[in-house]
Amino acid sequence: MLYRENGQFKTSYAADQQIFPIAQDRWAIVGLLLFAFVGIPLLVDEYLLRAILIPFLILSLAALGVNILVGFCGQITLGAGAFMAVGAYAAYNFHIRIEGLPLLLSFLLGGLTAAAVGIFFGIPSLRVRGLYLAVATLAAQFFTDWVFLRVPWFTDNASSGSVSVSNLQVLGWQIATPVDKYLFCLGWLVVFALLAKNMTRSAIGRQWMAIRDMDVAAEVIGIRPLFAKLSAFAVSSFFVGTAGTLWGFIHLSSWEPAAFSVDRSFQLLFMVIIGGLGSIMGSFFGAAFIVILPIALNQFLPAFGGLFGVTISTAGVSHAELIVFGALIIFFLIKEPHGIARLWSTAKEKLRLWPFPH
Amino acid sequence: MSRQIGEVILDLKNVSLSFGGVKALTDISFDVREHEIRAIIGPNGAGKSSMLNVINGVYRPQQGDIILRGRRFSRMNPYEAAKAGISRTFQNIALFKGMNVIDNLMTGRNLKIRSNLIQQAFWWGPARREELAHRAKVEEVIDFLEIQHIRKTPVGRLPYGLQKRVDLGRALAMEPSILLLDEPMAGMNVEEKQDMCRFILDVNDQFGTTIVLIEHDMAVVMDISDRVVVLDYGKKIGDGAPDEVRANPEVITAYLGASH
Amino acid sequence: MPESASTQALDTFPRLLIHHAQVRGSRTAMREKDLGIWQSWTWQAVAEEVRALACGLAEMGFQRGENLAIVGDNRPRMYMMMTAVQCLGGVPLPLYQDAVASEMLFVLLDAEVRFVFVEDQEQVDKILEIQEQLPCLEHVLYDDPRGMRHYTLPFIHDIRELLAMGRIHDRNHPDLLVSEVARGGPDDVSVMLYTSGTTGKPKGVRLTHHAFISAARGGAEFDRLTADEDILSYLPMAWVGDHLFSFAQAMVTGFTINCPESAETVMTDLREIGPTYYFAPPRVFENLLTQVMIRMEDASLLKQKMFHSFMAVARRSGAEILDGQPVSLADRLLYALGSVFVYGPLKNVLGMSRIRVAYTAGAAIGPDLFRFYRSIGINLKQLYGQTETCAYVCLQPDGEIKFDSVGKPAPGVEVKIADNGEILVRGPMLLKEYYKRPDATAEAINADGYFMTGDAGLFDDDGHLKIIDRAKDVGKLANGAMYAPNYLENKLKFFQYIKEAVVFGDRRQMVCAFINIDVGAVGNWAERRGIAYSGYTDLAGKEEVYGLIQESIEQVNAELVGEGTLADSQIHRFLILHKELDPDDDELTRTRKVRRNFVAEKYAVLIDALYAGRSRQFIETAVKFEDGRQGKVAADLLIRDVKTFGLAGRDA
Amino acid sequence: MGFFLETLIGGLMAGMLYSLVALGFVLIFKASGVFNFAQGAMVLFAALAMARFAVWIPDWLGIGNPALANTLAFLAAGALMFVVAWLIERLVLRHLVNQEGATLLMATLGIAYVLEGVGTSLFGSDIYKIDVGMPKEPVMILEGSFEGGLLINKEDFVAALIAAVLVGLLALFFQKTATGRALRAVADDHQAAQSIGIPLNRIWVIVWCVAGVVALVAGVIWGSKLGVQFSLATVALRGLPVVILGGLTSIPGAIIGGLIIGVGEKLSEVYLGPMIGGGIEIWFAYQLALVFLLFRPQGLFGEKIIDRV
Repeated sequence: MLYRENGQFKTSYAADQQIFPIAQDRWAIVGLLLFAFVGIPLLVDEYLLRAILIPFLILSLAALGVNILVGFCGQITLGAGAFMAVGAYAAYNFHIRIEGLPLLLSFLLGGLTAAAVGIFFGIPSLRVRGLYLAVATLAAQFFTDWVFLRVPWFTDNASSGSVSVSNLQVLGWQIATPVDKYLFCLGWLVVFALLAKNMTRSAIGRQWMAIRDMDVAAEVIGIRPLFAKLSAFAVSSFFVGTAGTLWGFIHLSSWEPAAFSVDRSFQLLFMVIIGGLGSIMGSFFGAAFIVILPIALNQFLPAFGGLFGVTISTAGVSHAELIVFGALIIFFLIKEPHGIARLWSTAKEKLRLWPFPH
Repeated sequence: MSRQIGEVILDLKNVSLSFGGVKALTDISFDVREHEIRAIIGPNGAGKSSMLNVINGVYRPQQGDIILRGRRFSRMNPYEAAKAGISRTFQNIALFKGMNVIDNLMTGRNLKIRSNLIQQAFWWGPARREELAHRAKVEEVIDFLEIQHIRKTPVGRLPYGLQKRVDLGRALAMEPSILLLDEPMAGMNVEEKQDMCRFILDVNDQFGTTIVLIEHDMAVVMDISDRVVVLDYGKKIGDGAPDEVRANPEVITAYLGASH
Repeated sequence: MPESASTQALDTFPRLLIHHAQVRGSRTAMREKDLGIWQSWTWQAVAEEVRALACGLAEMGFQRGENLAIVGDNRPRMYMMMTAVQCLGGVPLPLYQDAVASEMLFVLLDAEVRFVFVEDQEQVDKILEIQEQLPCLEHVLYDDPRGMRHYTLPFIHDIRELLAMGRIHDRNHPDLLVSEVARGGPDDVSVMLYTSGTTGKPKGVRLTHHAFISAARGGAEFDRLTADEDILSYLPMAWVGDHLFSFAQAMVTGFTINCPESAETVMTDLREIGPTYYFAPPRVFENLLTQVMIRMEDASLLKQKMFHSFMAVARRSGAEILDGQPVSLADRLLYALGSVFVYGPLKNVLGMSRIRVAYTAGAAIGPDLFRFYRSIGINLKQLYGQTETCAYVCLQPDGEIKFDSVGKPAPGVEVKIADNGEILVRGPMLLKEYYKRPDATAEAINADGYFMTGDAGLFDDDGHLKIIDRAKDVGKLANGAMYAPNYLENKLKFFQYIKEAVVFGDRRQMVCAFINIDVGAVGNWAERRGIAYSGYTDLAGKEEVYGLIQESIEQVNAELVGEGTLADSQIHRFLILHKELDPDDDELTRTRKVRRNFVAEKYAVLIDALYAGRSRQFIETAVKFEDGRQGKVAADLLIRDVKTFGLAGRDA
Repeated sequence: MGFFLETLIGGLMAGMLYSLVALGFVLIFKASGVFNFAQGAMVLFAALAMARFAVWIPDWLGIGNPALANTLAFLAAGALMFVVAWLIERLVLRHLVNQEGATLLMATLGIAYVLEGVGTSLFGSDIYKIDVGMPKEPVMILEGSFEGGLLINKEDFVAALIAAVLVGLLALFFQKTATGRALRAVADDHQAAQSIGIPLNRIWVIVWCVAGVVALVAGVIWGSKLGVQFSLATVALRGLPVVILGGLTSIPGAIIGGLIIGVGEKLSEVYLGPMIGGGIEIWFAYQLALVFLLFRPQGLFGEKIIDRV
């Protein structure tokens, strides 16, 4: 309905292959970014930033990573949390052990370490598929849990692996206030989202998807499963790892291994399922959904119960949360395996064809 | 015809293959000459598909050699085969359902991609240039197969006949020197079959591609192929020009035997 | 192209091309959707390629004044070839690409064609089919090399050879083309188009540079066309309409022509380009509308409701708003809303968002159809013209659109009505001659230089020309008033309930009509009213149906009153035939035109009954069924009188 | 030496319980190709039900006799598990027929969440005790053969015994009964099974019921050992490596795997643990499984997977 595509013809492949081929979309995204960078800092209060927006941004980044592995390359993982942990603690070590190492650098190094670990735990994927692989990734999860809990060296001898960082500076920019943190994460996310998009729309992305859709055929046309899968693990873990560093350094600023438990892994997996497997967009939808849902439930369930004279305890709410999550997962797997992203794109198609149904 | 058949480029020697005791191929030998269209026929379960899968290394034969342009592979693997210029289509179409036609064909260009992951991530000079260059190549294939109108349709939504065509397209995008076709016309209606025949002949003729195809439809095979191998229960029972093969009593019985 | 040439007046197409290459050399002249994107040629590039083509032709011995046949879909190089030929003072001769070999044979022979330029293998094969019968044929050039590898015949050449040859030749004789273009003049023939004469063999219509340029210029000024227009060139190049819009006007104004990728993709290509200037025969618009309606069927009820209610608004006020006539504020607001929810998106999916001017011609267009497009804000207009007049006689001026007229005489055109009602036109756009047919030429152009269109028409009070019929079909009523059967029949057929109509009245007191109802439409109507019926014959006999048709006819009568001399042609009596007129029974031609005389004889009884004023008439007719069996249909037909207006005393 | 044997036996007994959980996995996977991540949640759910019913039922019916109360509670909990099984088949599996393993796995994750949520909101989330009167005090055996003899925890012993019995019963059930054979048929080939008229859906319900019972038993045992608490849900995670080790489709595999893991954990904990900070059971089991994956993806007893083109 809002689309006017007449005259938007492409005279070069470059124009035809750009990320947003339709002008209206380009405007929309520009507007969105402007609002995110300028509007929100002006309008939104600290609580919202701390409780929703910053977690949303960081988890989106992690979800992107998970989506690359699960959604694009079809390799299921239940160990995402582990790689967040690796990222966070690795960055922590670089941060404290190497004097004057720029923060950005230690973040990236954290990510790279995660990538390395990711590759290692990805090796089984060359032999096994589906749930067997899930087990392998779980192994990673439990191993890292243990390492950061029990091996003091990694946590600078902090008891039970709880560490903390303070006065973060990036290129002289003191990241103190929630707004700073928000902007930093936003900037980081935008860049990484762009990288992710670029990879998924070029050769490497096609390799991943080929492996996902039909691995035998992929091999026959000259795609090396080894490279495709391990690169997916590496990139994914890198994204997740950096997300971990942001989560630790920026969001929590003091944390312990529990912050990256197996529950986190599941949470991330759910994000990509609900948000949309194999869709960059989807990662954001999923993250937003899972960040907002609990808060929404907290707000509305008691009130809702009130209507029927039922008082719902906070415990009750958290139980309800479990139920709702579980139910949603099942719902999406059954009804819309491609998640919110698919709903979104169908809606968009409808708008483009409006007033026709198809 | 301007094309002339050349030297032997692919030679299979005494290939035997079995799955956990079940013999799929027993001591099969035949050769393929450059630029020719070579058919493998035989009743169901004769081991035709297994034969192709051996040629491009999806299956590893227990015995036998594959000699490709004088290079000897005791066990080919799909990646090696692809690098050596062998591409193939699949009997039960093995397209990448999650991608549209262009991307499916682009995967066929994979071996020719030089840029690395980092460059691609930043959509940076070489990566970008390559993308555009390969897109141009892919568009030529699209044009060749006359599938312009479905260029951006997800392959999952395509009717069977068109999927087959895209499958061929993906193989062609590799610019192969040897093309393996696994029942390219299975389940097609007459006019789809005619189109497919035309494309196969055009490919062989315009690009000089050597073609090894498996096909059920005897009529088609006899029309388009230069030489035919006949398999039955994993054994070779005939080999030669279509007419010889047609005359071969063993072949006839095999087919009669298969057709009740 | 040679600079010096540009100093000459812009009175031939080659000179126009040179001109554009200089003033807007880097602007896009042509686009073609190929290999997934819109490949583009700048005017400079076009000029270069045309030069190469021309030189190549010269090298191959192409002679001034000879004809070169062009066969293929709309492709840039096909258009370029036209100019290339013109550069050498030759005459491009585009043929219908879908014609079968035997149909081409006559034209190729008649035009003594030595050079043929075809699009692809398919066309080459056609030519080879008839090659022995073409003594003059010397060279066949093809554009698309696909599948041509084994065509080793010496006289078949890839156009690329020609281009290469041309470039070399050009290096050796750099000034040849300059002089050739200089030698050409405005009164040289610029193109030859064959008209498929309804009777006899097709005639080659020879049109000069001057004719087409003035026609193009006139039209362009009339609609204030600029060099920024985009047009989609998808109609046969052999059709005068395409030559005017996609070639002549592009050459005159310097706008961009866009060639679709293939027949299947025209709709998508149309959406992508979104032309600002559009030309299509009525059937195209009709198909589009039907598609719209069909696709809306599947929409959700809510959507359908919204669609139809807004379309109602559009019908009420859309066209008026487009013509800048006063419309109530409420409607304006509703219409604004409508353009957000319906008209805008609809135009977008139809590829018509950017259209500034759209024309239709070639046949009568139904008022509802016409109104639909105008009401959603597309400036669709009608024009009138023939091959012999460069499709340029009358145009509808913006803001003065009438559904039943073809507008006012175009700039530089004189139109007058002969006393037999035939339309005569004079002006610069007239044909030079019919090729090798002085007799026909003499017949067509009268002593004082008027071309006889063969159409009958009349001017209404605002000076708009109204085409009513083929002149030869026009007769007179007993009282001498003009009587135009096809005109009446068309009027009737515009009603959805009426499928066919045959009117009688030549040299008679009054006009009477046979009606064929449209089973589909009337059937629905009947069902909605719970009228049961067993088939066509039964339905056709129903009183209610007669009532329905009568209303329509009376409406026609009411219109006729306002149309001067046609007022006498009001329909006094009618009956609904008991069977559908059918080509299998020779009542219609294969193209579904009524065979008036045959029908008149076959149903003489009914005609008598009509004029004898009877109120019923029994009839039995033999029919052929699909399976070829013979059968009989019998019925006792009602005959109805119809209210007529204005002129008292003659009511039956 | 004695100490070693003690740990060994301890490991074997713990392993027996793992086998029990693993059995739950294997049953369901065999019959429906579903890798049931919710097994742990089922254990928790069952244990919670058992624990609460054991308290509530006496109140309602005013029964004094703990044995009777426990029996009733056990039956009630069992019934509840049947209902759960039925619901799962109805609401989830039915709609996911012929989906790939990964999807089903994720679905069971969803089920796990729902079960935990429902369980805790029905029965509360405090820590409960289950007392089915298992002997607590340890016993000395084989004092003759070693000095000091072997100290065995009776409870473990009983638990292991029960587990062993159950395992035996299930094995029998699979080999001998008609349903068992039907189950095996289904496991081998869904389409085929259906074509010879085996009602898939009913089979699935049955399997999930059986798994439910297994979960219940496991729940009771663990519950009475460690008390019923949320962490019970993680026993599934403990069982996972076991099945990988034993092979997803093999009942003996589950048993042997359980024992190996059990023993492996204990030994590693006791002998390796101290060197590297302890608390290594979980990941040790997983690394063991991982190593196995690399060298024998189908596990000890699983069938080899050949993918054809």
